[in-house]
Amino acid sequence: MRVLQSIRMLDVRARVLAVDVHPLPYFTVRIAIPEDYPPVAPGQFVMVQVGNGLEPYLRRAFSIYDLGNDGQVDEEPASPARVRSGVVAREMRLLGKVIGRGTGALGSSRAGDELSILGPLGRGFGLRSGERVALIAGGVGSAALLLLARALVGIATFDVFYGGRGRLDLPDAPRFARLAERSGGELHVTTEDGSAGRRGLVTEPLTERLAAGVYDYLYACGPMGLLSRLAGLAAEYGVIGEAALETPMGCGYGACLGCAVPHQDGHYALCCKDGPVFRFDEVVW
Amino acid sequence: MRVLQSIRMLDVRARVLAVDVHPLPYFTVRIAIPEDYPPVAPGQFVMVQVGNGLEPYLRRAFSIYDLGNDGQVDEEPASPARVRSGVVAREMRLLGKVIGRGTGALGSSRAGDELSILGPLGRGFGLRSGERVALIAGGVGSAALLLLARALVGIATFDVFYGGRGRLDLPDAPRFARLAERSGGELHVTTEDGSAGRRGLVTEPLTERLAAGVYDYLYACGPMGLLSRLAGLAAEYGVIGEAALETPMGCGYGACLGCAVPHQDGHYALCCKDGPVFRFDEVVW
Amino acid sequence: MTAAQRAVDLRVKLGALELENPILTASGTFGYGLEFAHLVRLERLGGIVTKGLSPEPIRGNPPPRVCETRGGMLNSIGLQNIGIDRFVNEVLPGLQRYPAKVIVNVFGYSIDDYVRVVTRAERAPEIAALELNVSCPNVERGGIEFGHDPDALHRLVTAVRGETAKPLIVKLSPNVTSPVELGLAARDAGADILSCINTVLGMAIDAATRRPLINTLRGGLSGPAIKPIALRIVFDVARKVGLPVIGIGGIETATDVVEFLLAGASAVQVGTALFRDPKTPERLLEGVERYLRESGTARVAELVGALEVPAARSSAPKSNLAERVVNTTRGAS
Amino acid sequence: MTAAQRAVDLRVKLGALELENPILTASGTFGYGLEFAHLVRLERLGGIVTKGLSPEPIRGNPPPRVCETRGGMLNSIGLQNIGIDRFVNEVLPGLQRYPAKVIVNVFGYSIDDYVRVVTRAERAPEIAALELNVSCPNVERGGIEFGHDPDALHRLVTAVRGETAKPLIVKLSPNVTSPVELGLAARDAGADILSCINTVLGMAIDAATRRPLINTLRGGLSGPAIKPIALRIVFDVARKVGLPVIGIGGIETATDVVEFLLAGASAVQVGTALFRDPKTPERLLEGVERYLRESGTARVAELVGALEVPAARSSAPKSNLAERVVNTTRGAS
Ligand SMILES: Cc1cc2nc3c(=O)[nH]c(=O)nc-3n(C[C@H](O)[C@H](O)[C@H](O)COP(=O)(O)OP(=O)(O)OC[C@H]3O[C@@H](n4cnc5c(N)ncnc54)[C@H](O)[C@@H]3O)c2cc1C
Ligand SMILES: Cc1cc2nc3c(=O)[nH]c(=O)nc-3n(C[C@H](O)[C@H](O)[C@H](O)COP(=O)(O)OP(=O)(O)OC[C@H]3O[C@@H](n4cnc5c(N)ncnc54)[C@H](O)[C@@H]3O)c2cc1C
Ligand SMILES: Cc1cc2nc3c(=O)[nH]c(=O)nc-3n(C[C@H](O)[C@H](O)[C@H](O)COP(=O)(O)O)c2cc1C
Ligand SMILES: Cc1cc2nc3c(=O)[nH]c(=O)nc-3n(C[C@H](O)[C@H](O)[C@H](O)COP(=O)(O)O)c2cc1C
Ligand code: FES
Ligand code: FES
Repeated sequence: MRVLQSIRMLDVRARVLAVDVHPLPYFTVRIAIPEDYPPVAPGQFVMVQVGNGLEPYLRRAFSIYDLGNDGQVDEEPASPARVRSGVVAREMRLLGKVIGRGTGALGSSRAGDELSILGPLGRGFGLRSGERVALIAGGVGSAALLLLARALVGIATFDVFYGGRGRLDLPDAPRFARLAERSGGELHVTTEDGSAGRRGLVTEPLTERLAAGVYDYLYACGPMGLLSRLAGLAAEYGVIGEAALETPMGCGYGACLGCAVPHQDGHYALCCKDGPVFRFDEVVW
Repeated sequence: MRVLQSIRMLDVRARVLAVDVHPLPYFTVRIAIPEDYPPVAPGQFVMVQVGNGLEPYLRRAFSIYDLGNDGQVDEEPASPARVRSGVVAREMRLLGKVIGRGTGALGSSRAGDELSILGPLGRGFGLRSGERVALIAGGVGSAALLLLARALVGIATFDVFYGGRGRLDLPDAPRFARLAERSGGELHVTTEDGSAGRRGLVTEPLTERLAAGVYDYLYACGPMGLLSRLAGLAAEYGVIGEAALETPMGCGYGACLGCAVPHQDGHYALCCKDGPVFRFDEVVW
Repeated sequence: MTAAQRAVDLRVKLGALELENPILTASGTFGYGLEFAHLVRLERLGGIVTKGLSPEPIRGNPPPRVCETRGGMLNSIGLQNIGIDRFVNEVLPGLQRYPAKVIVNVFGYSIDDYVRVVTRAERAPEIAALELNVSCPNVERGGIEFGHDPDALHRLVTAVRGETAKPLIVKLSPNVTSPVELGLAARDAGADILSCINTVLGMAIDAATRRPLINTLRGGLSGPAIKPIALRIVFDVARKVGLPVIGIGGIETATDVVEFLLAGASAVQVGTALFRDPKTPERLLEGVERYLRESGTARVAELVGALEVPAARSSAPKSNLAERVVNTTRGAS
Repeated sequence: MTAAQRAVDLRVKLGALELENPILTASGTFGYGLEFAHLVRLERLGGIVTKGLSPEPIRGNPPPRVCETRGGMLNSIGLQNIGIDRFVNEVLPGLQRYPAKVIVNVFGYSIDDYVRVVTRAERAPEIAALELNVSCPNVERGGIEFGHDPDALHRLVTAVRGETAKPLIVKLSPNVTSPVELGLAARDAGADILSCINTVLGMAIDAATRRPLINTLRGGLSGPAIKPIALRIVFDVARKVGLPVIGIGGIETATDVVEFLLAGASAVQVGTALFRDPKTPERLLEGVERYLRESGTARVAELVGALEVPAARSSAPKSNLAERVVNTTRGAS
């Protein structure tokens, strides 16, 4: 427990530029953020409040999916923003999947609506350079990995393993394919129903390559079941790595102690402060 | 207590055609209602639900302010609706004053929004023909009197006494002036700040004419303080009449017993079922 | 046959009280039932619980009697009612037309009050069951509510039990340290069914006028705000008392109904939600049918108490810190 | 001078505890205070109540620990904390910079636990007051909460009182039949101030998975949903116990603060609202200042207990029906 670490975050009221609905339940919200927004590490997240009503009441956590300038998001990490009056200085994107009240409210916000965005929060992924790494995304878990992929291009070669129930659960496969190729790696798509890529679970192509000793490091985000299987695979094949976890959160900034993650040390770590990114071997899965 | 009276009302999901904002806090909501909407007596009301959120939770009561056809509201009672496909068959108007959550939510609804409208509810005004009557409106109380004025044109001569704090609290003075004139009467405006009409309370010009024995009958709607003073005046000058009351309401249709009005009989009457229109001499003011 | 076509069995049995479906209207929120035949398909109701009835008509409390709170409402109606005689003579005959079971809610300020209502109701075969509202000050015992005092409750239920062969429901108050203790007292005195919960004592104030929003200062809180409290009490009472339970409190959606059934309720009552949407019971019934179909559950009764309570996580970290306090099934923290 | 310029006096005095303004953060919702210096203007707080502290660090409950409910949330953190020693050594020095009074929230599973924390805290002059969280199972008495049992509470408060000269606050549980009875027990044992309320016991279930949403099944309900319950208890306790009261429960707006003051609280604590908006205390303070100015009230202390309780309406109809039940100050109906 890091008791005294003080939190560096802003609570900004930010305007929705647009909501792009992919085949539902997926959507991307594009948000105007101040030009001097603090630096963001891949894997960090924001707590979003939609409206002032009682439902949803608590904010909801969303990975910072992408960042860009002047309404343009490109494949490379964003260059410093040019300030122009009347023009969007910087843009933050969130990738959402409608589950319940919170994601539903965000997904049905409209251009011009104001959101309250608390962030950037938590500890992001560490960047490994010069290695061969794998990014494993289960469904909307891809939201935590896009900025990472952008940051790794040029410093590491990576393959992306991207799995979902069906074709529609892979809303950003094309971008991951381009980024992986630019890094010298490739995208492996799996779907449980076989509607895109290989039929089966994302762990299957990964296991083959782990067995072949291809990777030095794994980065993952997805449902807890997937992450826990990946932790097992990592241990089995002697590979290390990190995963971005999701837990229910009361506050997202270390105030409520609601987001406990059982830690190998014997204590409960906080997902929002000590995470959401943990080493596979830190967590009691 | 009329125990067994069964309630004739519809719960219709109706679309907002437009919201006309008068100088705030007043607004008129125009709502498309089915062509076969039940007949409405002046003074009846509807319970309106805006959205499905927790705030406001209970529906709010609004007098049925006006009714019309094909998006046209005229000075006379509406002629039977002509059904045209794609065209508004009938229109209901509500006059609102923003007070808190419920009126705020209704006032900020937009064209195309769906409202849930339960009604028509309650017991309306009795129509007196061939007499000289006075309509007394305090502020947004005018909402309960417009349909009455329209219905009285041609069957009675009436003066309208319309009072508010200031000029902006009389959003529909011109219509009342026209209607009163067509009936052979006139509009008397009072404002507390003197910004329109005579400075003072609406009871002042009324009292002069009551003293002169002009009226056979009074119709009133407004704040409880005003109604109770009117009841006193009516008794003093030996005139009878009716007032539309407002009480907090849980349901609006007789289910909660929340809208008690102390009755001269010794029991509590229900504002939503036995009222909202009561004879002055029925109520313990 | 597709899932959508499969028939599901909505019937529930609470001891001798058999209902066509588990959705009832709660006392005090649906009048005497018949007034709303125009608006609600009464034939789709499992049962109707009447407004609380006393031996004589009661006039009720002065206004204001209701106000909205965040996520709920307060009421202090003061038990206004037409009295058991008028109910039996004027209302009951009309209700016979519908298959919904008629349950008479009974209250009083003394044991004798309750007994008088019950003996009158006992003679009316159209009344399927009795529900005792015990959140009333007991004038014989200094105004302490029957439902707050296990001894008084035991005496009351014993006296009523002696007068009726109908299923006897006791409606528990949430405003006590241990609803289970009161439930046990009611059971031991012969109650057949427990209904949980009545309203939660609350208060609301208008900051502008500096006055209370309810004439009697305090009122009963109901609506979505109280649902977690109701679920907790239903769960505890169902597990520890061993009588069939009717869940009440903040129910507004079919999912809410399922949650109460999983927690241990055999049926539910809907109250405040009716004020907002009089068609709530029909909507809930359709939603519950859909849930059953989609989850491949043939009978609604299978849901009752089917909550899966996880064993303490085997993956919980081992630690030498204050081991005794881990996994306490407690609230505040 | 316009109304907007007039200075208002925000100071409040709760016996020996004097605060710059009546807005405090509630225990367990603002960590140890210092972590958020970056986000919140700590100098605008009347006081900070720490997360509950025990003699030794406590690991807390397994997840899930929190979930949202309609108009509120449930939590079951399991009192995870760093222990009083680390707090005094590592956190307290940093808090000294701010004028906000530091109040240490204390809990334990035995009287000895409480006494150990209090004796350690007593030696730290930077600690302005102690607040006892008595919603903990008393392991010496079969797990019944201290705050549910007047005798146990009296013994606990007596023991703690003997160890401290600091203002002693006892935080009452709402989950009892009579909070007033517990408040009287605390007063008689030497408490200086009562804070009301701790969370309300509740439960939440996921109908899809058929599992509880909180690992320990039951959790503490907080947020706007509980405000009417908190107001009622503050009103009753302030009137009947005669100690200064701190109001807690669902406070999110300046109007909420005013309502609690009118009901009898001399100060308030803000909890769950911080999760949604960490700047809540500043916002409330500005709003209260505005309310005072606009209503021509010079000192916030004038609001305390200033609720106007209407006499029974003289205009109420006369009636021979059940006169004794009119105007009962009761809830359910
Ligand atoms: C660090 C972090 C990053 C996240 N990033 C994303 C993202 O980029 N895109 C995205 O679509 N979703 C993301 N989530 C999940 C998201 O925060 C929502 O909470 C979740 O999808 C359900 O919210 P809801 O209101 O739609 O559902 P509801 O069913 O209404 O949620 C009810 C409650 O359960 C909690 N809950 C339910 N599922 C989850 C979950 N998977 N994680 C956390 N809390 C949950 C909610 O916070 C809420 O309190 C992230 C969660 C965390 C913790
Ligand atoms: C029969 C009837 C007809 C009405 N007609 C109109 C109309 O045509 N136009 C209009 O603007 N308003 C009308 N009102 C008042 C309206 O229903 C609102 O309740 C009231 O203006 C305040 O609601 P709010 O949500 O904005 O305020 P809030 O302060 O949020 O209301 C809080 C609670 O107090 C109750 N309340 C507060 N003031 C009143 C009041 N004057 N009457 C009833 N309940 C109140 C509300 O219903 C609600 O439960 C009518 C009320 C009744 C009973
Ligand atoms: C306006 C109103 C009147 C009520 N009257 C009674 C009553 O007469 N007898 C009774 O046992 N419960 C009464 N109740 C309590 C309800 O039956 C129910 O227990 C409570 O409202 C919780 O359910 P809900 O949240 O669905 O409303 C009343 C509740 C309300 C809101
Ligand atoms: C996440 C969380 C943790 C809490 N921890 C404590 C605690 O350690 N000690 C305590 O006395 N109260 C604790 N409480 C109760 C609060 O201090 C407060 O009494 C309650 O939440 C009601 O206020 P609110 O509605 O403003 O949150 C906690 C509440 C929450 C939500
Ligand atoms: S979510 Fe509140 S501490 Fe992590
Ligand atoms: S408002 Fe419910 S009975 Fe009149």
